[in-house]
Amino acid sequence: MIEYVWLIPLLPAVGFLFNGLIGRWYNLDKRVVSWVACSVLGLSFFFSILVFFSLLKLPPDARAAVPDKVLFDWIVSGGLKTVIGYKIDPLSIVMAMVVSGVSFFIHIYSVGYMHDDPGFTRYFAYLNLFVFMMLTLVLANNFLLMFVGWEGVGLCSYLLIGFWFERDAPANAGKKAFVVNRVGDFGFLLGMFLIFAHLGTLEFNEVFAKAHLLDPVTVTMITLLLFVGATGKSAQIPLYVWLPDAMEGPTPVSSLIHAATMVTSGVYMIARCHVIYSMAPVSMAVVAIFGAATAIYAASMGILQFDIKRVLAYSTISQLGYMFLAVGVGAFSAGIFHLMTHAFFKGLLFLGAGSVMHALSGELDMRKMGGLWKKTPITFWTFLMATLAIAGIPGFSGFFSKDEILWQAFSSPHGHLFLWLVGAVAAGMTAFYMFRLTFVTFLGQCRASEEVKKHIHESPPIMTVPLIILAVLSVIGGYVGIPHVLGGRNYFHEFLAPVLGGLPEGAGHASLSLIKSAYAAGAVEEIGSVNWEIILMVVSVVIALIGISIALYLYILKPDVPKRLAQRFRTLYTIVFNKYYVDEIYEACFVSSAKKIGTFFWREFDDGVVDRSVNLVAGLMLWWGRVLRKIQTGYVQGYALGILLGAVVVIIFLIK
Amino acid sequence: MNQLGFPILTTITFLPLAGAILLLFVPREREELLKWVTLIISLVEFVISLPLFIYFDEGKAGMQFVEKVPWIKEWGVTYYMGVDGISLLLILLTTFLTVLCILSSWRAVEKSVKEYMISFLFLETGMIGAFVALDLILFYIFWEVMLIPMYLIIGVWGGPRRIYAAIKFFLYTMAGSVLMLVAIIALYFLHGKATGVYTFDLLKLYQVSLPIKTQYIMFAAFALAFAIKVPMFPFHTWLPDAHVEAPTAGSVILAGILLKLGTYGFIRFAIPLFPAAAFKAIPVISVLALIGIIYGALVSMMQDDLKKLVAFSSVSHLGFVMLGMFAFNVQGVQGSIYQMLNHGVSTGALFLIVGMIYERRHTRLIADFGGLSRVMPIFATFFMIVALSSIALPGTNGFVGEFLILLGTFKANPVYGVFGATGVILAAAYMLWMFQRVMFGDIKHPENRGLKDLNFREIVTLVPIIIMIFWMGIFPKFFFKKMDLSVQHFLYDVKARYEAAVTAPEGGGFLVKGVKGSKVKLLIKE
Amino acid sequence: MGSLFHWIVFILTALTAIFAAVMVITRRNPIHSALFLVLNFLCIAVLYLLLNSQFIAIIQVMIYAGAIMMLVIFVIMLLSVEEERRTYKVRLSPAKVIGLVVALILFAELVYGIALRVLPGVKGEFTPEKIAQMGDIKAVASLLFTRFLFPFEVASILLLVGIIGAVILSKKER
Amino acid sequence: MLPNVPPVCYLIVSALIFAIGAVGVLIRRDAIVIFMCIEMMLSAVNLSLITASHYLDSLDGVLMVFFVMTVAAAEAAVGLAIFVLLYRGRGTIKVDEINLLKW
Repeated sequence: MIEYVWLIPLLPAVGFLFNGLIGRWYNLDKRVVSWVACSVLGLSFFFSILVFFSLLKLPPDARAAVPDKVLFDWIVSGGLKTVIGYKIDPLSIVMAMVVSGVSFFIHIYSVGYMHDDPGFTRYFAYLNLFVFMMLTLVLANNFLLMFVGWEGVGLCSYLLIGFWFERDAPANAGKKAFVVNRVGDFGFLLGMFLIFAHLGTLEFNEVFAKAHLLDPVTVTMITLLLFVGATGKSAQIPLYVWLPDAMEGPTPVSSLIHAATMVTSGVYMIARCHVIYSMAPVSMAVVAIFGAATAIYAASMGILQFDIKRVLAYSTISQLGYMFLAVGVGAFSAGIFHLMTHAFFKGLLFLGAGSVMHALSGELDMRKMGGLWKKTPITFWTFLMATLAIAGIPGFSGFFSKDEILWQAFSSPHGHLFLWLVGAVAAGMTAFYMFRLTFVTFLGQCRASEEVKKHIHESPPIMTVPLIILAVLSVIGGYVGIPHVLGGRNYFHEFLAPVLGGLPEGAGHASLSLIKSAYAAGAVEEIGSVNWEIILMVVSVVIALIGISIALYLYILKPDVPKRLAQRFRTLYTIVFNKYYVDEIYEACFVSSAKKIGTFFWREFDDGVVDRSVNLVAGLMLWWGRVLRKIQTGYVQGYALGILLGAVVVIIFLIK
Repeated sequence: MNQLGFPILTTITFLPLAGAILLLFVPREREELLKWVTLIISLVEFVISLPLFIYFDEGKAGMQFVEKVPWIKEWGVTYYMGVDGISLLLILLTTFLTVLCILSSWRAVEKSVKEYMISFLFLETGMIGAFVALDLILFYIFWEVMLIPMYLIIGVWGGPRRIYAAIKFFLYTMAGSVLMLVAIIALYFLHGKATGVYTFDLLKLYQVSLPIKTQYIMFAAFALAFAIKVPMFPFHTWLPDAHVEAPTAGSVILAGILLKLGTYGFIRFAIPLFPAAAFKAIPVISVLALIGIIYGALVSMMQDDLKKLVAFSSVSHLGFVMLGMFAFNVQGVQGSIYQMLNHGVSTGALFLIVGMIYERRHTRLIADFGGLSRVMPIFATFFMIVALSSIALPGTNGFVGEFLILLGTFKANPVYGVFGATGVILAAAYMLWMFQRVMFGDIKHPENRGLKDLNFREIVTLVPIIIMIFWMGIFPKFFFKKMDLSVQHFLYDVKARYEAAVTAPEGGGFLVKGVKGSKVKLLIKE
Repeated sequence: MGSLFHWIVFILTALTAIFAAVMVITRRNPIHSALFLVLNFLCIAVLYLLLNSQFIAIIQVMIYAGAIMMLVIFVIMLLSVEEERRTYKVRLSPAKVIGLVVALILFAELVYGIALRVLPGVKGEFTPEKIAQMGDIKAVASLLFTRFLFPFEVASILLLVGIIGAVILSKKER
Repeated sequence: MLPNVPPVCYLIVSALIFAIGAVGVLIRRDAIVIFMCIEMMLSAVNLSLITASHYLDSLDGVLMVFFVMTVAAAEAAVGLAIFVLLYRGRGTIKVDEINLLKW
């Protein structure tokens, strides 16, 4: 079965070609289009499960050593030999399953959501293309093919964000996403160049086998450059700015691309390259710090937003920060674990938001919502599941993955108490704003206009069924990775272990120095036989609960408090509400200065200097001509004299 | 004589000329007939050029399909043609694009159809001849011959400032090539003095190794001629003018083929003839190329005229070509050659596309468009694919070339590589911004509401390009294997001779004994 | 033979020719100039005879002195070109002075080139005896139709073009 | 016994006539006279060609003269036609009143 792994990405590509060419050309019926689009995805999902099981049948050590499935040579030039080839190992197949599975459900959901859109066929073509690219990314067996997927998903993101291109905002957002991603890709490219320059190959297996030949500085540079790529794709500081704007796209797209799959590819990439990352402690620290910083920073912005999708967007950025924190402290499988659970619950949250919008005729401002839970019960309950999951309430998937990250942040040799602290605070903030969102949207009074109110309705089954499935996954998804301390076996880690290695040294029993520093910081009071993991778990749950309670207090019990608080801390509020003015700063620093430089180069330099000097030479010739033509009097005898003079001169030479 | 047993190179070089003569006998009133005849000739030409690709032996590095006949014996001028892996693909690009250009001129050309078609076929002869010529005089003739029809195409069928643009194009190029002619003649005498054989045979002239100072002067002369044609950074200002004024097909050929002759000139003439100077010139050329990449992109971003935007993007793209070529490693040079093809295909397509909306709206100002995606979905799809190819999205042809160039450059000199890679970001910025302003948003101008989508002929024009974009992007090996050995041989040869030149005593060569730098002037004078 | 005779004839005709030439450029009336030019041509024809080129001498008389001068005089009559006015004193404009000086220099150069240097040359095969034996015209003709056939044909085309050109130019426009 | 007339003499005569013709071209105003001067210069050149031909025992010079005469004839036909045309158009053939070639 493993031989047929290429079918997994190929099927969506077929769907794309069918819908994109035949579907659009012949204006096929929506049913045909949606059937084709969904069934290729379903098949793709089915094949990834088959491959997964065939992989499972192998002994654990053999799982990571399955030979790559090479289709054909791609770019071959001198020492460079790249192929179109797929790598089958636990990591890639987990990713493939997550991607194709979530995509499949979101495709089904989209059939309902996009039903009345005139661009229905185009939408599904793009969506299929996206899945193809994403699967290429996760299944690639070399950096270059991964980069194909990497840029390919960026393209689809661009196309889908700008799906409603008639309005300026989506078009702008799409362009912004693409360009910002390109900045990241720039880093990725350079990282690849560096790898190739030093190792002479881009094949994952060879690179990782030869990685020990690299000197520490090079490794650090490579990993940092690749991380630049990851910050772009996965919306980390400083390149996160495109993701909130990306919410201009259709909601299922936000769900699929900008929450569940594409944005996590940075995490996947680092996990895939964990061999070289492990060799570069500095880079690891950088990744962890950026991850933690993004987690808390984005969470802070999420708190004050009113646009339901933007809250989710910032939440996504923040959660991605967690994943980076995880891989940064060396807990690669924890990162992937969170990636998976996040795909379930964040995908679900977005779909839920879509369902809300569907009910409210496209309303996005949560101030105009409220009290929806009675009218849209399925949406509400599934949304609540996801919220609980993301808040890290025990029993839900998010709890397991998030807690593991926090624990690793604290205990891993790459970890630090400070990282844990940031993570924990961010978790509290997450719980707060997610519940704020849920409360304001679904509870309380309905603040929608009368016109809208009349039409509030639950979404059709084609949309709610995916919601339910994802809700189930959000709840149970975590049980594949129950930590040892809670008596689980952590199958997830075991499965990934052949690729990513076991848990880092020291996991489960934090090193003494860390505990000491924790003690010094006053976070813990006694050192003893207490299981630190349990304590930290409890602490983070408590923090989450505190967050939830504040949300409950502020938005259900005393709804007027937030306004007063906003009045009180006006400056702070304005700054945070305006997202720290980062967009404006970027605009001023990069966009408008680039435009100014461009204009300057064009008007002043190109026209004024370069072209002018060219024309100056021509002008000089003209001037000479103007002077010299005075000789041309038009009198024949003048010319005859000239001829004679010439003859005289020539004869001088002849008789010399 | 060659693999095919008949003079295929002469055939494909002069078939268009024969076609042009044939056109003389078609009455000028029968415009449809004229167009069809031209189209068929160019199609036949394309078909005839295919065996070149098929029968080209990729196991050989040297020239193939060689034809060598003495021409002017007294001066050592031969009618010497041959193809290697470097020129092979460019010839195919020429025949390929010419067909599309003829198709695209179907409605665009309204006056003097006959003369237009004749000019075009004549131009094709010039371009192919320049690619296959292996004798410097023969090359020079074709090189100059190309200018005339192009001059006419811009000057007669161009836009409002066509005369200015045509003359600027002509004189600027001419100024460079005259210097090259001087250098050619000087080279001829230097070689003759050194070996006693007076010849313009390129492959024989490769063998001469000149003192380094002489090489500098000669390289500068050649490089200037080609740099103007490419065009490299400070010599680029004729390009936007020429493009803006030229008719669509003229722009396509100008961008697609004529500019490539500049880069091809470097790789075929300037570098192998003067390897030591070329190696010493790496910093200069690379920095100019980098400036071209970034500068071209930034200026392109701010353009309000579509054609000018594409023209400046050409400056940027050709900066990549030059950068890769002067990396002097396999990846860089192969990428560079590949990028020449890519640029021909995708920028050619961009000009076709701009031409298509120009035909409908008679304006090229970006501000006059907006929201075209709604009324012209097929057009939007084509435009999108071509734009993506132009910004080197993986999976399209542009990526393969740009990636290899940057990889090669990075290997040779990481700093150049880093700066070059910024072009990737800027390319996305200007291309997508332009695309957004033209295709997305609301329809602001009511004239745009009634625009017709592409007709059958236009689709037929663009589909081959789209196929090529993906074919070259996904199966590049198909093309690479043809040029692989030639490129490796080129690099080996150039490097060996460079090392011989720098290690030789007194910087002199092994063939030109007793000719030192100081005597050069005298020799040239004689 | 007859060296003295040669000398006498040469000196006389040469002086006459030079005199005629001077008259050509100094006579105000073009008709006079033309007549002196005929004289000049005739003198030169005599010199040709002295140089043993009877054929060329004959053509010189027929074509130059005859046909071409006829044409010139005919045109002068046709256009009734008036005399250059007598009141017009020899106005020595700077251009004319320069012209005179340059012509003098030219003459000096030519004399220097001719007289003060040994004239190089390769002897040909047509000795006077041979020419005398086969006849001048026959010798010329044999060369004209063998070695110089191509220029001969070109010359005929040239004449044709000249005729056509003259006809078209002087044709009255409608 | 006097020596034969040396070629130099002929050549000097030829040079003198040529120079005189040149002076005429430069100082006369009447196009027809200028034309005649040119014819005179041509025949002066012919003289030196014949001289060279005679003293070198060759007929090449003779043939050259033959062709020069052909050209002169053609030139006369066309040139005079041009004068006629010029006179018709401008009423004069004074070269200092005709400066159509002026920039």
